[in-house]
Amino acid sequence: MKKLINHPDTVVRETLEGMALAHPNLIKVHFDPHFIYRADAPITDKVAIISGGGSGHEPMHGGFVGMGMLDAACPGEIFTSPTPDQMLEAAKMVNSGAGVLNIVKNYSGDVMNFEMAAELALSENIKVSNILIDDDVAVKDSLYTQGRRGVGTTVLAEKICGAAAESGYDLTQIANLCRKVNSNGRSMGMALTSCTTPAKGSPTFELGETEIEVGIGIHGEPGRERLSLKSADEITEMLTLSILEDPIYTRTVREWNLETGEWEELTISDPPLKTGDSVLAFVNSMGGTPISELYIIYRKLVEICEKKGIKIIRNLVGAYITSLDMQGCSITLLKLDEELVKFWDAPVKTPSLYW
Amino acid sequence: MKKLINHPDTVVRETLEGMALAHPNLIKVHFDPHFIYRADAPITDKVAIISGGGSGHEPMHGGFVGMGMLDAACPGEIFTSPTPDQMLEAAKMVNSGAGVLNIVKNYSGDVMNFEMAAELALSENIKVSNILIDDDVAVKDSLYTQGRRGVGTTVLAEKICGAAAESGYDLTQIANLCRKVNSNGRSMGMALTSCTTPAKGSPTFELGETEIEVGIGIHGEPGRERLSLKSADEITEMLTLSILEDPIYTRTVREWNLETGEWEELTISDPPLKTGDSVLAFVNSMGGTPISELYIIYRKLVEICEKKGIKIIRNLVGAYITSLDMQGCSITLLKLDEELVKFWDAPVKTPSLYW
Amino acid sequence: MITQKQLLQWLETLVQVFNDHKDYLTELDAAIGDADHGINMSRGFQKVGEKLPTLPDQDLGNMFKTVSMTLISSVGGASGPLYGTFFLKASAIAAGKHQLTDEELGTLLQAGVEGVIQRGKANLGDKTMVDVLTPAVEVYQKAIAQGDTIKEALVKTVATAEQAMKNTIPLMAKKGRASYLGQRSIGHQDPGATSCYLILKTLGETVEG
Amino acid sequence: MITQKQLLQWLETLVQVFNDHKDYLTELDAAIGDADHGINMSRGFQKVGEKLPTLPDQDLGNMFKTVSMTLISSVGGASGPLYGTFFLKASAIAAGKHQLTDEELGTLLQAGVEGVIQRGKANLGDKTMVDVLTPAVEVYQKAIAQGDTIKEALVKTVATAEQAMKNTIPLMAKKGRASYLGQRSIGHQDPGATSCYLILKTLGETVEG
Ligand SMILES: Nc1ncnc2c1ncn2[C@@H]1O[C@H](COP(=O)(O)OP(=O)(O)O)[C@@H](O)[C@H]1O
Ligand SMILES: Nc1ncnc2c1ncn2[C@@H]1O[C@H](COP(=O)(O)OP(=O)(O)O)[C@@H](O)[C@H]1O
Ligand SMILES: [Mg+2]
Ligand SMILES: [Mg+2]
Ligand SMILES: [Mg+2]
Ligand SMILES: [Mg+2]
Repeated sequence: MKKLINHPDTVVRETLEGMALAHPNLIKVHFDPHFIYRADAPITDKVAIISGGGSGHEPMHGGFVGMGMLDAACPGEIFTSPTPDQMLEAAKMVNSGAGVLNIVKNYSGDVMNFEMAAELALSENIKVSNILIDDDVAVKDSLYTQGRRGVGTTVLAEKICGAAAESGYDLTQIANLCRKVNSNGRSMGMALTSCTTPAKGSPTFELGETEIEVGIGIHGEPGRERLSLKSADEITEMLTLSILEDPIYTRTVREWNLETGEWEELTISDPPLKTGDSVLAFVNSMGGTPISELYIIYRKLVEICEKKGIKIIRNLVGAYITSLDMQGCSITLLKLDEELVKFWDAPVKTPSLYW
Repeated sequence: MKKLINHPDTVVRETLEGMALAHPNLIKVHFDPHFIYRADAPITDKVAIISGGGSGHEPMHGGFVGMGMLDAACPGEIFTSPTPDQMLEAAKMVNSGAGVLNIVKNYSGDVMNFEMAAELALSENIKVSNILIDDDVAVKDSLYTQGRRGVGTTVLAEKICGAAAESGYDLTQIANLCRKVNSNGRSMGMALTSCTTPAKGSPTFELGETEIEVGIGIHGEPGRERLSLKSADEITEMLTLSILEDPIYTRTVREWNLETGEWEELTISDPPLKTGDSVLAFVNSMGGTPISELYIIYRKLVEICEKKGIKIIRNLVGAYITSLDMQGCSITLLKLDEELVKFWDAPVKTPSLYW
Repeated sequence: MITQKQLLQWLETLVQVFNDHKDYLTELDAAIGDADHGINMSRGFQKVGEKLPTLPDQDLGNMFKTVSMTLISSVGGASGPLYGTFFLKASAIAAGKHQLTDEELGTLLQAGVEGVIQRGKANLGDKTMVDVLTPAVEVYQKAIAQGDTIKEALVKTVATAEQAMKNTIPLMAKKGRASYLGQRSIGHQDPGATSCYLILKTLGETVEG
Repeated sequence: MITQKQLLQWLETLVQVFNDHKDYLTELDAAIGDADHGINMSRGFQKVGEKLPTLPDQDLGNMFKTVSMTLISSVGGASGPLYGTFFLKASAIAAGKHQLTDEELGTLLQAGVEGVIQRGKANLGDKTMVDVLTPAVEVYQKAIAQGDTIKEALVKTVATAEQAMKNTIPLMAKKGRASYLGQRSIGHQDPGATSCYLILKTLGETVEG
C-alpha cells in the first residue's frame, strides 16, 4: 500500500487537524469526540444540520460544513459509523434552540448510532429529527435487505437543507424538505478499481484488468454485478438507465415523532423519474478518477437525458462523495421543483462547496 | 488500462464537450481549433489572460476560465503543447483591444508554440506579452537544461493576474505582476504511482510497491530521484525543505519587447524564501490522491513553516494541476505581499475555482 | 450466583479475547461486510480495559453502564450501538447490586437480547448476532428453571451459542451490510454472531474458574 | 535541379514514412521524453497528406507555406514549431518558383536550419534535431560547391545525417524535455534527430528515383 499517510490509526485525526488549519474562517474541529463545526456556530434561531458517517468519503461530510450547508459533521473511523457521543456533543455545540436535523445515510451502523444520539439529545431537551437518505438503486428491494444505501443524494440534501435552514425553515419544514429531496433522488455507481483502506493495506476486492464492478456502494463493498470493461458511453448509459428505469420504491423507515415523543414507523414511496421532469445531474468521482473523465460521462448523460425527455437544469461534476482512492464514478439524478432549485442556488460557503 | 473514456483520440474533444455542457453560464468552447473562453468575452477595456498547455492536467487550464481568472485556455493533446493557431484564434476571440497576456509554462514545446502565436498575433496588431512560469525547484540549473518547468505557481499566477486584469491593470502592469508571481513561487512534487496516458495505455514509468519518485514534473516524466516509500510527514518535510532551502535562481528568458517590437533576452533572478516571509501554501493532488491525504500533508507543512519562521497566510488544498490519475502531491509556496493578497482574495467565478 | 469479581474477570478476559481474535473477526467481516468487525470490537474492549481499574468501586448497574457507554462511544459501526444497548439494558437489571442470582443473570441476559432486537430490528434467521443471542439465552433460562447449576446452565448456553453461530453459515443475510450481497452472503459465518459466541464462551469459562 | 513533382513526391512519401515509424519514434521519445514524438509527427504529416491534392497548383513558396502552417497547427509539442519554422523559412526561399537549382536547394535547407536554431536556441551537441540538420546541410552545400551532382550530394548528406543521428546517443541533452533527465539522457538516440534523418533520407530516395 502506498498512501500519503503516517499510520493507519492517525489518518482521521491528522486529516481533521489539516482541515482545521486550512479553513479557520469556515470551520473548527473538536477532538475527542471528533466533530467539525461551523466557526460561527450556533447561529441564532437557525435549525442546525448535522451529518456524519465513516471517514474515507472526503470531502463528504466535513468539507460541507459552513454557511448554507452543514453546521456539524461527525467523522467515524474509515468506513465505520461515528458514535452517538460525537453526534450528541456536536448537537450541543451547534444547536441554537431551534433544533437539529440529522441527515443519516441508510447503513445499519449509521442508523443505529444516530438513533441513539437522537435519544440522548432528546433526553437533554434538544429537538432532533433524523432523516434517512436511501437513494442507491443498485439495492433492489427493502424487504430482504437493510434497504437502499445512502449515496450521492446525501450531498445534495445537505446543500438544499442547509440553505433552507439559512432561510428560516423550522425543524418540521426542513425534515419534510429532506424527505422530499431523498424521495426525488436516485443514484447508481461503478468502480474501475477497488479502494485500499489504510488498515487493510491491500485492495478490498480484486478486479481484473478488463473487469468493472457495477452497483457498488461507497465502502469498497462489492457491487451488484461484475462486468467486462466498457466504454465511457456504455457505462454512462448503463448507470443512467438503471436510474431512469427504476420503478417506484417503497420501504418502511423509523422516525422520531416530535409530538408523540416516540419512534414511529413510516412507509415512504418514491415515484420513478418520468419524461418532462427537470433534474439536477450529479456526476461524481469515486476519488481516483480525474475530472476530465467525469466530463466525458456528463456529456453522454446529457445526450441520454435529452433523448428520454428529462431536462437537466442544474449539475454538479466532481469528487464529492468518494471511496478513498477508488477509480470509478456515480451518477445521481435529483428531480427538481422551484423550492429545490431556489435552495440549490442559494449561497454556500464550505471548504468544498462554495458559491 | 481502465479509464472512463471512449477512445484515446476523442478524450480531449469529449472532455471539452462535457465542460461546455456543464458550465454554459461561465464558459464556451470553440472547436477546431480548440479553445475554452469566457462566456462573456471580450470584456471591454480589460486585458485578456490566456493560458494553455497539454491536456491531462485538469482542471488546469480550462477549469480556470471565467470572471477573475482566464479569458481563454488552449488545450493541446494529452501532455502535448497546443498549437499557435489555437492561441491566435483564442486571442482574437477574447482581446478587447487592451491586449493579451499569455501565461506560458516553461516547456520547450509550450514556449515555442506561444512564441509563434505571439508573433502571429502581433502581426495582426494584437498587443501580446508572453510571461513564463518556471517554478519547479526539482530542476536545479538553467544552463544545462531547458530551465525549470512550470508547475503549481501557474495556477496561482492565473488567479492573481486574472484579478488584476479585472481591476483595470494594463498589459505592462499585468506582465510585471505575472513575472513577480513567478519569481515569488517555488514548487516541488512527488509521485506514489505513475500516470497512464490513454494513448500508451500502460503506466509511463514503473514504480515498485515501496518506491516513490521525487522531483517529478506533470507529464509523467521520471523525477529527480527514486526513493523508498516514506511517511506523509517525511515526504512533506522533504518537499518543503527543497523549496525553503532552494538558493537564488537565475536564468535568461526571451520576452517580446512591446516598445522595440522585438524579442529580447532578459535575465531574471529569484531570491530564496526567508524567515519572516508571508506565503500562500498550495498543496496539490496529482490526480489520484484523495483530498484527505492532502490535509495530512498540509498539517505537517504548517508545522515546518512555523518552525522556519515562514507565515502561511493563505492556502489552497486540492487537485488543481494534475497528471491524469497519478497518485502523489506537490507543494507550492508563494511569497505574498499586499498586492498579491488583494488579487488572491478577489472574487473568481470559474468551473474549478470559485469564490 | 455470580459475583462482581467474576463479572469483572469476564470483562478483563474479553479485552484479551477481542485482541486475540481481531484478525479472525475482521476476516469474517471482509467476506460479507466491510472488514472491520474485529477492529471495531478490539478498539471497544481496549477502551473497556482502560476503564477496568475504576469498576470495582461501582455497583454492577454502574459498572455495566460504564461498559455500555464505553462501547457505544468507541466501537462505532453496527456492533457499537448493539453491544452498547445490550449492556445498557443489563445495567438497568443490575442496578444497586454487587452480585446476581442465577435467575437474575438470566433476566439480565434476556433484557440485553431484547435491547439488541429493539435497536436492530433483526428477526431470527436474518444472519446476525440475534441468531446466537436468542437461542443461547433461552437455553440458559430454561436450564436454570429446570434446576441446573449456573455452571451446568452456561455449558449448555455456550454449546447452543456455538451451534447457532455455525448455523448462520447457510443463511442469507437480511440485515446489516451483508444483506446487500443477497445470495452471495450464503456460505459465510456471520462476524457479529461469532463475537457473540466469544462473549458467552468467555462468560462460561469465567464461571468455570 | 529538383522539380516540384519530386518535392511533392517527397512530401507524399513522408506521410507514409511517419505513419510507418510512429511507434519507433514514440519509443525513442518514451526513453528520454514524453512518448509522443511519433504520434506528433504522424498526426502532422497525416494532415499534410490531406492537403496534398491542393499543392500541385501552387508555387513552391506557397506549397511549403501550406506544409509549414499544417505542421504548426497540428503537430504541437516542441517539434511542431521547429519543423513548422523549417518549412516557413524554406517557403521564403522557394517563393514564386516551380523548381530549384542544386544550389537553391542548399540555400533552402540552410534557411530551414537557421530557422530551427533561431526558434529553439539549441547549440550543436545539445542532443536535438539540430545535431543532424547542421552537419547534413553543410555537407550538401560543400558537395554541390565541389561539383557533385544533386544525387551524389544527397547520398553524402544522408550518410552524414545517419552518422549524426547515431552520434546523439552518447550526448547529454541540454535542450528540450530530455534535458530534465541530465545524465540519464545519455545512451539514448534523440527522437527529433531521428525524424530529421528520416526526412533527409526520404529526400535522397526521392531524388534517387
Ligand atoms: N440490524 C442488526 N441487528 C442485529 N445485528 C446486526 C444488525 N446489523 C448488523 N448486525 C451485526 O453486526 C455485525 C457487523 O458489525 P460491524 O462490522 O462491527 O459493523 P458494520 O457492519 O457497521 O461494519 C454483523 O455481522 C451482524 O451480526
Ligand atoms: N529547443 C530545441 N531545439 C531544437 N530541437 C528541439 C528543442 N527542443 C526539443 N527539440 C527536439 O524535439 C524533439 C521532441 O519532439 P516532441 O516529442 O514532438 O515534442 P515534446 O518534447 O514537446 O514532446 C526532441 O527529440 C528534440 O530533437
Ligand atoms: Mg464498518
Ligand atoms: Mg509532448
Ligand atoms: Mg463491518
Ligand atoms: Mg515528446
